[in-house]
Amino acid sequence: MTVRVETARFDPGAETNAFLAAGKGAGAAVTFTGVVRSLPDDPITALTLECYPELAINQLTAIVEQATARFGLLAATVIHRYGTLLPGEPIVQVMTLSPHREAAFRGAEFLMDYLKTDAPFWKQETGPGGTHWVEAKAEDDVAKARWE
Amino acid sequence: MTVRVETARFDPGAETNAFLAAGKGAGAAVTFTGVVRSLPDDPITALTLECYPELAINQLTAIVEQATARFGLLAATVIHRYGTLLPGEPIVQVMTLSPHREAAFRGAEFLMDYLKTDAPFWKQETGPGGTHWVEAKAEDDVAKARWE
Amino acid sequence: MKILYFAWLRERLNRGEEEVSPPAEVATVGNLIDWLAARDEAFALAVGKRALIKAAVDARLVNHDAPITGASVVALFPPMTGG
Amino acid sequence: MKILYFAWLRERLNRGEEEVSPPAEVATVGNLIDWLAARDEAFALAVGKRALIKAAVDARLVNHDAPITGASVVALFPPMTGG
Repeated sequence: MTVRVETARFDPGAETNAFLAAGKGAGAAVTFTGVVRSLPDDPITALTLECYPELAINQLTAIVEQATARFGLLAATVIHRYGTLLPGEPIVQVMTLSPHREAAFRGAEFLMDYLKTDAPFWKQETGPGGTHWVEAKAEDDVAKARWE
Repeated sequence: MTVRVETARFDPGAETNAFLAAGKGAGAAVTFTGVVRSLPDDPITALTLECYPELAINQLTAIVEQATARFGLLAATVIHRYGTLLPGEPIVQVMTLSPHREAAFRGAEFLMDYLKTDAPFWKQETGPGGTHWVEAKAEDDVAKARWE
Repeated sequence: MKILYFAWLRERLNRGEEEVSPPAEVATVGNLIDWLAARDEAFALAVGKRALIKAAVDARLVNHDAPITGASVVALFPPMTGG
Repeated sequence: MKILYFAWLRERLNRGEEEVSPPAEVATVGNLIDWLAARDEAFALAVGKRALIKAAVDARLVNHDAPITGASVVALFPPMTGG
């Protein structure tokens, strides 16, 4: 079980390989990678994430423990960056390992849904129109509620 | 959209990085990696996959096209090996890319569920007790049926 | 017409492929399996329960009622276990 | 007691943290927000709708009815938007 909250850019593939190497004997691994998005009709030049690191570590650790117990995961890792990121850079990566694909998928989705609403990060987008705080989405609360 | 059916070992992390690099502007990527499993109470020394490559390419291409249309994926890749593999080696990797995590997760699960029952690969396990063909699992038909 | 066999069906038959020339009234995959089984008791035994056998005609997955007329390659195999 | 502010609450207040010494009857997170708002109109304006403000006491996420007695650090912030 690993939780990392950091500013440095990470290498998504290298993280997946390290995670797989540590999980010998398991059959199914799911990696979710969230990347800074810049769409043609909603372009951004930078994404800045503010963070309360101490609370983030506590919250992410609790979420990972919950997912591990609930889905019987053999391993789970969450990496979440903060600071100023450019389009295409990875923001977040969640990895789960299980003997069975169903548990690996469910575990990764659960982690992402909880992390969206319960981890203390705040996004600020910078684009041609200036800088604004990203508003919390009601759909993220809905996504989380389905696990309750 | 990429489909590869091959005997050579692939590098899961390098595949994910290449997939992410090609998908600039997208927000959510899911990678599923299936690895040769060897459990303490059911150890195996090798897994041999037989394949009908021509049909595999046709079937996987059709499944990827279906997933891309159904979940609005920006990109999807399936890599499936055959031949003799050792415990810990990757067998299969499915990658999906979407602006939204929900579609990326659903797409990857759909691909795995269809691939399990509809792609012409046959597994043979070698362990202390000899070699035997893996039987098709009813639960894989159930997993596929939920998308219908 | 070439027939391909895979996995335990290939092993039981002790061959991965063969050339056959079924008569014109053997029009579907199901007809072909019946014809092969009638021709050869070992084949009937190897196939076992018909419903378990899957088929492809010219590298397209099909049901037992699919036509085989004009096909170059018919493949017969057990349920698939990839992934 | 140290108070931390994050995101748009930090920006509106123009400070990331401050030291405060609320009286003993300020016993919960909700009491603290009321007390800060009563003390300073700018704070009341910045906070806006109370229900939107989340809180942590000593780096544990809590509800507004959570006690703050004996706490070293209380954090106040808008809904989280990570991931």
